Amino acid sequence: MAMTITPAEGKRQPAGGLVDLLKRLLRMRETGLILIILTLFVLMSFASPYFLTWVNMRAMAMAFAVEGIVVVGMTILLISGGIDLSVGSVTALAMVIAGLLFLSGVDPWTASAISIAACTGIGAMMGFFVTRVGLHHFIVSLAVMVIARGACLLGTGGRPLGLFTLPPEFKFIGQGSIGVIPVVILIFLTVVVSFDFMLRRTTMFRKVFYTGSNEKAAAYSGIRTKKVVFLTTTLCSALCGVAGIIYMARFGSAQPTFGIGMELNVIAAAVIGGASLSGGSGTIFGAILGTILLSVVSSSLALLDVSVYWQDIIRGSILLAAVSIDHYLNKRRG
Amino acid sequence: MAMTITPAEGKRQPAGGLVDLLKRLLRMRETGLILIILTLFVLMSFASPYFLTWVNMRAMAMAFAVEGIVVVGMTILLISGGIDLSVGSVTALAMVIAGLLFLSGVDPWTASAISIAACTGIGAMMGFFVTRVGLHHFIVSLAVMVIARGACLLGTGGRPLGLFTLPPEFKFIGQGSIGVIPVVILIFLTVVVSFDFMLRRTTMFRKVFYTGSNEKAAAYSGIRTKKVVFLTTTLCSALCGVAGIIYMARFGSAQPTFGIGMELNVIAAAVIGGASLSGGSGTIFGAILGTILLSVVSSSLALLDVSVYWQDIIRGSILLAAVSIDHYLNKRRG
Amino acid sequence: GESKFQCEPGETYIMNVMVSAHPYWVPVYQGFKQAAEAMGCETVFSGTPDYDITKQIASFEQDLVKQPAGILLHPMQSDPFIEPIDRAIESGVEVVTFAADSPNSKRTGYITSDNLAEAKFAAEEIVKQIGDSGEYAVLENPGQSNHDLRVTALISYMEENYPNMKLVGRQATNQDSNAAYRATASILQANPNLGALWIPEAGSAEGAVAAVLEAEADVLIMHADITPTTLEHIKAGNIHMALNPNQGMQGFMGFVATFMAAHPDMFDPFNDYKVSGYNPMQIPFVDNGFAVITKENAASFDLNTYMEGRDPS
Amino acid sequence: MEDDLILRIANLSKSFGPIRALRGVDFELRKGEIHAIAGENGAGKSTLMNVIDGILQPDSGEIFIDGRPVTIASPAVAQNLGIGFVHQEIALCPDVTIAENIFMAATNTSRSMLMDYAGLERKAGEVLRRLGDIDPSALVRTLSISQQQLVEIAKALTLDCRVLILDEPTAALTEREAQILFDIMHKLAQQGISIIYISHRMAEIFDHCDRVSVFRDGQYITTRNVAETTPGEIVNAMVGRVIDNLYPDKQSDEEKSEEIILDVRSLTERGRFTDISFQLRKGEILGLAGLIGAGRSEIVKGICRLGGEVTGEVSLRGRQLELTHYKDSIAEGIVYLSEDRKGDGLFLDMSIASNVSALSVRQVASFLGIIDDRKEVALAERLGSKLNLKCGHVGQPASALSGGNQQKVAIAKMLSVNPRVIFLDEPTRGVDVGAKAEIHRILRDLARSGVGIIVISSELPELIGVCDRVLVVREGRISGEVAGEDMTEEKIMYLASVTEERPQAV
Ligand SMILES: Nc1ncnc2c1ncn2[C@@H]1O[C@H](COP(=O)(O)OP(=O)(O)OP(=O)(O)O)[C@@H](O)[C@H]1O
Ligand SMILES: Nc1ncnc2c1ncn2[C@@H]1O[C@H](COP(=O)(O)OP(=O)(O)OP(=O)(O)O)[C@@H](O)[C@H]1O
Ligand SMILES: [Mg+2]
Ligand SMILES: [Mg+2]
Repeated sequence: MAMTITPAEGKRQPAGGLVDLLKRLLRMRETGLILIILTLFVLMSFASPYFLTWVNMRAMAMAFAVEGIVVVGMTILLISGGIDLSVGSVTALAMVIAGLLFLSGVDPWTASAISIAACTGIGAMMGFFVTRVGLHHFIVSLAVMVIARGACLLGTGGRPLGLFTLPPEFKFIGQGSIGVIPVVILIFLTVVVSFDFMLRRTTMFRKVFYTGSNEKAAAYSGIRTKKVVFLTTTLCSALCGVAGIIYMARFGSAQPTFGIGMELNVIAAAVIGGASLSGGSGTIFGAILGTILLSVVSSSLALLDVSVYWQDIIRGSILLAAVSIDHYLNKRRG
Repeated sequence: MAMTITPAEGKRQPAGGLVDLLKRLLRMRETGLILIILTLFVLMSFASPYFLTWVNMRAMAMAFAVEGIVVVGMTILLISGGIDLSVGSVTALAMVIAGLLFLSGVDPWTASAISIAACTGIGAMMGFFVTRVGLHHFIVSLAVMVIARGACLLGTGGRPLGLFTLPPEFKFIGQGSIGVIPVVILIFLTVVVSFDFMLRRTTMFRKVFYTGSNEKAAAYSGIRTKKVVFLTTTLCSALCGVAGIIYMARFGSAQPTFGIGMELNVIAAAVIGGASLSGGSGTIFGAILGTILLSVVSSSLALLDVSVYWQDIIRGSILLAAVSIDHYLNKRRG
Repeated sequence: GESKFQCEPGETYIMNVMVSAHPYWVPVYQGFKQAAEAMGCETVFSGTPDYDITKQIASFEQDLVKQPAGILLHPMQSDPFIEPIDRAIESGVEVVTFAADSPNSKRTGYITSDNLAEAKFAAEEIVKQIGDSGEYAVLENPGQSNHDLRVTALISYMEENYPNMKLVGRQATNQDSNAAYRATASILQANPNLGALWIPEAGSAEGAVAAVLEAEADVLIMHADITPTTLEHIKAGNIHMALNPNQGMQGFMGFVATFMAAHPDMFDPFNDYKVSGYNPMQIPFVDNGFAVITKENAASFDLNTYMEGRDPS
Repeated sequence: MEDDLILRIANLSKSFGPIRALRGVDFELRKGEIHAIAGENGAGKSTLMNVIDGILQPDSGEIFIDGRPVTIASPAVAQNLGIGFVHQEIALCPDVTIAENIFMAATNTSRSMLMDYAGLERKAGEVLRRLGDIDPSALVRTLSISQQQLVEIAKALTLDCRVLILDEPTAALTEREAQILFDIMHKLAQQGISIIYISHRMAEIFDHCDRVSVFRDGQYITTRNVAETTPGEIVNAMVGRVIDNLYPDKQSDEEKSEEIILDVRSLTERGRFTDISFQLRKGEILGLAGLIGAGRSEIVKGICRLGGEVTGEVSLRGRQLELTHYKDSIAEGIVYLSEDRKGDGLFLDMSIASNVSALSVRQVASFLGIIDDRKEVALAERLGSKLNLKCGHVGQPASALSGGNQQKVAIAKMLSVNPRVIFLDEPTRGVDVGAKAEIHRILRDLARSGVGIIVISSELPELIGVCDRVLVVREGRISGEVAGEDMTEEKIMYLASVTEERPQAV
């Protein structure tokens, strides 16, 4: 959204320079979050000498990178006015399907492709129930969350699949590095940057904003809103499929119980990053900042060895504080 | 809602008799659900000789009665346009607070009163963040869900509190019966019937509908919508407190991990029963039917010895089917 | 004459658990079934797929409707089950608990792994491997009693016996491998001299191994329970050792104890049961023991191999 | 004279960020008078009313009621002070019955604990019967936008108030409903109730009001007795210039063409309209008249596939169209301007620029469908200045605009695709005189350049002033056609409302 406004604002204040850039930055939706995260970073680097090390940064990034891909899908879905509670189960199902296929002799690349296709199919089914039958995303994805988890259990008998025999070139996706940068993070960055660009700049994704902002007005602008919602729902599940495959390559196993409660984390990240639960607004960049914030808090608590009984309380309070501060900053600015 | 429509419809068709009553019933929002539940009952009584026994009915009712009290609070909150993810944690916290107080020598009635007051306070705090700070219910209650769970762990060190020494007159709330009817079910019925009546018929609770349906319109009519939302948020947490106390009396213990995932169950029940996630509509009666439906399905699957790996798949599918059928019936009815 | 260790035709025993899809129950139920088959009894596996006490109680009460001879129960919480267990026994259904207890109820027996023994074994092994003055850390899963016990018992054993062992990290990861990855990575950061890591379950172990391997740290990992992936890590030497309760024995002994509870007339002990009116087949505590899984014997613990040709339910 | 004042505003200011909506305005309202407020779109009329009703808080200035200074912190406070307000934008609860909506304020302050549904419906029925045929037990979500407007008015009439504010209540009402409203207004005024009446229709102001105050750019300009001024003078005070031609010239005889742009044959949608056939010729502006609920909107929505299932044929320039979705209709250049700008016309939380380009984002995109912000802004600015849009900059959200300016954004959206046929449903709803004349002129220019134009309006003078030919719709059928000299209010009203016998199609 910020991008649409900026040029016009720029025109009225053609004077350039650092001050102008700063002003524009301050007006951006994401600035509040960046400030909060920076504050945390500064505090943490005083609190722990290990915080600002390359290894720690890398480990923190690895911890949120794959979930970040799901956050991208969820953010786009939220913008279109939907929500998906099934992301955790579907991610687990992606691991299980690919794992089972691999164990039954399919080569891992084909297995992954089939698995991602299956997840896409699940998303399409949800999209069908939402757009054709007319049910609410919440209830459809809740049902699918239960069904997909059941399918995971059915496929594995509840036991994790050991996929230690995955070929090294496949494991490379999850465990390898190109230079010093882990492949996982490269994939994550590619997904984030491309979707962020598309969402801000392409006509195709602009329709997602229109649909989420006012579905009726979008229909009255000739947009096939049902198709848009169908596609965003499908995309979200497809990205869960991708995330599941990466997790599988990373951990060398497929866990039927993986990702329980992931949906709340992912939605929280998107919302912290400015996505509206009633649709029509949000950015990938913001949502990823939200993910980073949650992840930095978790890592910091672990690094400081805070008592486990206090961790939840602190985590919840920081979540509440961050959203409040962000809200306050945005209200003042806008 | 049905009650509001009925008189006028009656007016236009003054002819009476059984046919008329039937027609009016068919037009009711809840009829579809009742039919679905009845169908399940008939099928189950053929499938299992144990189903239609008093003991089984009692066990099923006991399984949803206390959660039903939370469903009441959630439904009212949903109607006002809110949502609460913290119900499970707050219910657990109610048990923990009352349990700790009791163990430190406070008499159980006072302990319960303090605990319910504390939960009410938590609800008021959420209400504050929603109405004054301006955050979304989803994110506030998510944070409180995490905080309250942390408080449970902190208070108990993660271990359940054994409250075997609770006096019998207190345990009576949770374990006793008046005649053949368990006290729990009597409390449940009282809460449900009184709130259902109030929500349909009192001017006070109609404001909840107005606020949820169009907050601006309600505010223009002089309704203090923030106060309404504050109160429904508080009420929901207060009812969680009540539920927690009843659970404590029933189980004779306080479990810090109680109610994980309860929120989704409770919201699903309300939505199946016709509550809208965007506010403005819903009935207690419908929500309780939703609760019963979910509970009957779970119990039936257990009774039929369905493989555990299939249970989730069947449960999710029935949920989806029930909502679809209900939606279809309502659409046809107009 | 015919052995008294024999069922009437149709005599049924039920095993009731929570989170019934969890793979832990599979070998337990196999042991339960093997004992039952040996004695000509029928078995049913029951419970709730949810982590929800009210649902488990409801499923337990529904089991009662079917009037089985006995129930081998894993009560999700101890006290809430007092009343249902006592009611079951009053109505003639005998109850034995396993892996988690309801000590204040009238259940006649309790079969379990000795988590204290596991913790003690783990502590001794850690000291044996890294010496008695090093740094160690634990991951935990607060709220689940057996996991809690494994962690707290190890910590207090270390404090009492090896005061130079320093606990440098204690993180809740709740069986989530990604959370375990994150926590372990942080612990490794904060404690470059970390020598050992004790994890009370296998899900977190998977994430912890990934973090240790990535950091190329030299940390001794020990955990309880197993998954195929941790088995492979044990084979590869990435995990030093796992302790696994003898699940089959738990189920087998569980059945025998339940059967005996249902046939108290077989036995006339030297005590006052007739006067006091209680079931003479009281077995306050049976330890089903645990197995130590290392590189050498890991292959024997592949559940899929074990389950081949068996009826999964 | 002083004690005759019920409400007095002194030196009141209100800003939204950099936008100064009200700058030190004064205003006086006497007991029992009908006081009109006139001003261009964005002059600050609604803002002032929102301040009086406690919805907005002023930055500075004072409000006196009965000579005493008051602070109006919320609509509830305003209600206690006896202020009732019918908003410019409809605000009703869609999930609740009409009766409950009408008595929402009463329910709120009611001392009785229980709802008396039967009583509410009876009382609502009494009020509604005067306004039109609406069942008080129906849910508001089933009403068309103009029926909702009637409910809003019914709501205001039941308020027990001393000051009644009506913010453009007749914007989408037909003459008949409006007349009922005026009768009631006069009755209320006789009972000593003071009425603030906001409208862009000069005729209404001069026929029914006692005094008129003019605002311009957030400033108070003047107050006149209606009897002592003329519409021209008021418009001049509003706009700062004289507008002599409200309506552009009609199609001249030489311009008349037999070329048919749009040919509609036996269009039918079950339960909505039946057997609709008409032709739109090149260069003409065709009007659709009818009473509220007659089905005018449904017909044009049916043509461009925004409604339900329709049967019948539609041809554009002799080519039969196979439209399945409104998208196809847009691709053919047939666009619809909705009567409900808030509900389905605008994306209120999105920028003005993205609103304007919503119909075809592609045209502000470079190759590969990448949106060029500069092009998007330029398009919005070009159309905005053509329509005299008043806004800070086109990056603002549409919600920050005044009602009339929002309407201009909606029209700009239609024009952005260079349409071949435009259906305009209440196009000048809430638009001020100056802009209205401008819009009319643009429509005429478009018609001259070969664009087919169909206008639905409930304001008969507008239809008569702009259109070359008017079709009258009654109960889902075309009940007649008027053109040229025949185009009079009486004739149209007759065709729209006569029910005894079906008049022959002309
Ligand atoms: N919420 C808001 N945020 C920012 N600016 C606003 C807001 N509401 C109104 N404005 C601005 O205040 C000015 C006055 O608006 P107002 O709605 O009072 O005009 P109006 O006289 O009622 O016009 P109309 O005849 O079009 O209804 C306009 O410039 C408008 O853009
Ligand atoms: N969504 C809807 N659901 C049910 N009925 C509707 C709906 N929309 C319109 N109607 C009904 O269809 C009929 C025709 O409405 P339409 O809006 O076309 O009338 P109109 O001539 O344009 O008049 P108006 O001035 O009210 O817009 C009305 O009786 C209206 O109540
Ligand atoms: Mg206005
Ligand atoms: Mg219309």
